[in-house]
Amino acid sequence: MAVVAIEMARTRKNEQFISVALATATCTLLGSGLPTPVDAQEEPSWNINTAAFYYGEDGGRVQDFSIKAIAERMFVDDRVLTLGLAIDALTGATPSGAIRLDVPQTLTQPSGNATKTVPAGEYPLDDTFRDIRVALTVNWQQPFGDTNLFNVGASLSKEYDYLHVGLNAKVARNFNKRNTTLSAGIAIARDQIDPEGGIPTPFSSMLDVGDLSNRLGTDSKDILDVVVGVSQVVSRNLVVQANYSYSYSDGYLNDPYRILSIGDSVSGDTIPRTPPPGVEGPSHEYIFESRPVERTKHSFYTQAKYYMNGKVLDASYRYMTDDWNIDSHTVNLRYRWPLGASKFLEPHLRLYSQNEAEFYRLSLVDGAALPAHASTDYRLGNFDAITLGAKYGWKTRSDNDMSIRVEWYQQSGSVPANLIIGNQAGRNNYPDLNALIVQFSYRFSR
Amino acid sequence: MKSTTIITATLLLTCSGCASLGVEPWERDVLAKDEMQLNADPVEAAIDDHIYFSKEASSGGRGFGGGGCGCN
Amino acid sequence: MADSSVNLIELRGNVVLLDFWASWCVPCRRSFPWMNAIHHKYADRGLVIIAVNLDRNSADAKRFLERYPAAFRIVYDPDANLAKEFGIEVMPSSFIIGKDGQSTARHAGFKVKRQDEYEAAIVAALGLESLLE
Amino acid sequence: MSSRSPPRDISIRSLQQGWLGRFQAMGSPCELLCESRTRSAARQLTNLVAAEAWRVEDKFSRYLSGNVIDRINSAQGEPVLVDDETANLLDFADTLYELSNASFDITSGVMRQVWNFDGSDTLPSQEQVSRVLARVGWRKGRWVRPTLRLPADMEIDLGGLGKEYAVDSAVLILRGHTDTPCLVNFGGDLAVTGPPQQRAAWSVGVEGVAEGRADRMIELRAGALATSGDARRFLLKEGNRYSHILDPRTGWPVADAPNSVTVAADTCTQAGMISTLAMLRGADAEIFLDDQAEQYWCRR
Repeated sequence: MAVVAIEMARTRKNEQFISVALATATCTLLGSGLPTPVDAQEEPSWNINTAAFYYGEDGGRVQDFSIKAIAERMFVDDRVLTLGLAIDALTGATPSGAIRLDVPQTLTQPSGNATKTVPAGEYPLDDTFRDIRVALTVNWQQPFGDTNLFNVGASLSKEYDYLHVGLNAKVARNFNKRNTTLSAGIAIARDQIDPEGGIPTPFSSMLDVGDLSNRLGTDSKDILDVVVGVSQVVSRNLVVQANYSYSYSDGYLNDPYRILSIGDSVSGDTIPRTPPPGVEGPSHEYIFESRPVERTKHSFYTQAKYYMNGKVLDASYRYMTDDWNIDSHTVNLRYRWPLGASKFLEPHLRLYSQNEAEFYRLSLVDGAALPAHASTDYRLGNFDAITLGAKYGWKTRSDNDMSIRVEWYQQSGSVPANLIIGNQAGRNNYPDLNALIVQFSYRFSR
Repeated sequence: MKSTTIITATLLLTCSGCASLGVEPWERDVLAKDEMQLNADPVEAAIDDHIYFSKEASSGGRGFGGGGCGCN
Repeated sequence: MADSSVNLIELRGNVVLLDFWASWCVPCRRSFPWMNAIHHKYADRGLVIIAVNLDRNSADAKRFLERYPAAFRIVYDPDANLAKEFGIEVMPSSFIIGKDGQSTARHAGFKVKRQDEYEAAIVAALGLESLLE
Repeated sequence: MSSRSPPRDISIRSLQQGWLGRFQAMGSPCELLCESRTRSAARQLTNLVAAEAWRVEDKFSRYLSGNVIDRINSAQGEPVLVDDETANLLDFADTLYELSNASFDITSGVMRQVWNFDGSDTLPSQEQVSRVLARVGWRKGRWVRPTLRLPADMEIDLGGLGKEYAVDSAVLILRGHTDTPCLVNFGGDLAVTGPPQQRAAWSVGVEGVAEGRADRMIELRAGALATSGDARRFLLKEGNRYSHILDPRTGWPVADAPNSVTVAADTCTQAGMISTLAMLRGADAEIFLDDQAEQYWCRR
């Protein structure tokens, strides 16, 4: 009101408005006449990070539309409550595990109540993959003493055929003028798997439609993770971190939908079969995969962040080895490049390489004794991957952060020569994967 | 077992050099910046952990990463 | 008031709360309102608050002060000479210096939960304990 | 507002109708007229009003060290955090600065260092005026509620509105304490809590040029009166009479300002500000006043 009157008094050169403006201003002045004690500004108490995100593989394979939010409620004295929510909508096809053939193949769907025929020369994909996943996390951070920080959290996630429940705790202690932080954490989880039609018995054959005699119902696995780490401030511009993590899984570690082809020992082609008359069923011999019931992983992770006159280099390397004989190397490089005071561009390069698990097979051989374990899962195979992309971020007028990230992820693998038999050599046996990642993020406080 | 021993030795080695490293408390202006935090963008990190957990044989390392889904 | 040195001898006879802070220090955002309140409460009873800024660039400090205004005295120590002299290990750090010029209490960090304790140390140094009854 | 501290006590006198409480504050004689039945009730109300006048004086006097004005004026360019009340006054001063096209300026007090309105003929040189003018200008400071940052050599002085504000504030306090009609008069700036009960209106005398002679009586039933201009403060040079109203934009006294302007308005602050703005308009004071809704009495 006062402002409007001032504007009018100015622009119209009509001085009558001065007394109106003055009356309003006086009202404001006397309205809260008596002094009140100084009250300084409150800090915003919630920090909210949100992201909408798309992950899409080409060739009609997996698409994931996802939204994710992490809300931090800041309490005084560094106590923080963190709540996380993620919702994923997954669709698309995943490799079933069967090899390509020069003839059409008919496979029973994972549910066991229908079949699907794959044209000659094509990769048998399982396209019944469709799921909504909802994940919740909660975490409480609490300092104790002047140099220690304690964290405790829980996680829950549910999808159609899967339930995960986890608990975790972590302590950190500062030394050396807070330049050194040692931390140790432990997490336990129990995951319950309940696929449609029930879990198939490992190494049982793919059966005709309606025959669920090889199904076991549900199963579960337990996971124990332990992480110990140290982070160290090296200089005003450099901080480094090193972690060792141990992870032990015990229980049902198979992919219940993944199969192997039973191939001829000479040609390598899958052995054909004929379902009984009047019954729909597989056109060839396939069996469900079988993995060990335990897995122990060790990871060594190092990260360095280096500040160079406004630019930040974030480099990390991870080495992982496990008792399935998989070794992997991961290098992550991010370079944050400020563009003026409120924008930045951050190119990202990730390089990944792993060798195959000791029980990785392209197919099994008809008539030969079954190995102890076997899986055709490409994720247990021998492959390299590269991620290349960039993030562009800016501050909104209300001082919130927005960013857009676009990245390409490409996997290219190969099957070791000793696993290839006969005609398999002439076909591309590894399902290459190309994916696009697009993420939009918004971060605000209130 | 062997790898555990090596890693423990590396950690100890890293730590023995700690006392001489670091900055004074008033020299943390750069280190206090958001972009210099080791986990500067937790949402992006969680998304990446989730993607790579479901597409590769390795997961985690930085913290308790990935996991919690039937995608692997 | 914007000098870079504090003559504590000149302040003898007052109780001095000497606080070391920097613009990027998160707990300092909470210690400033508290120091404002303490200043209004005890300034006329002989308390002098001196907040020593340790930013290299005083423009950063000024931006902080626009958001978290100070009712008390700010001193700039960009080379951290005072900080070294007082052996600061944590930001913020504060010292309560008695009327005789001797330091009577030292607080590393600032915790809202411990405000009463900080205030009690000031009250004790001012010799005002009887007022708390 | 004065550097001398007069004794802080009150006196009560019986009038034909009601009581007159008297005390000194802000360099002026202050009065409370009330229609209380008993002396002790009148004393109680006078104590309330005096306490408020002294509080405002202590808090905003530019002569006292340690108060908010002193903190601002000695901050040496540092931002100063102020309390809500001071912030309200600074917001108000900021609005006035806008409304008056920079002629009402609470940083203009330093101009008194070169201008002495003691009735003598000593005029400062233009050079002296320019030097002091460099230290005047509200917009040279930065007011972002609740923080004021003033360039190191500048000062503020709320004397131009402190008295009127104190009158309004005292009236608010009285209204909260009593239904008894009262008139609060701080050195000629006054307001009433309501119409008197024992007669038609409060009669207020407006002082003329000749000291002590009330040459005009105003009947006031509600609201406030304030007067700008001071018959006793001027410079005489070669027959020109320089008023003590200084224009902060030029550093010189406003030409052809009226001797005094009295304005009636809802509140003392409004009345005081309109009369002040009118004085600053100099020869155009009446033109300005005619444009306002308020009643006025202008003396040339």
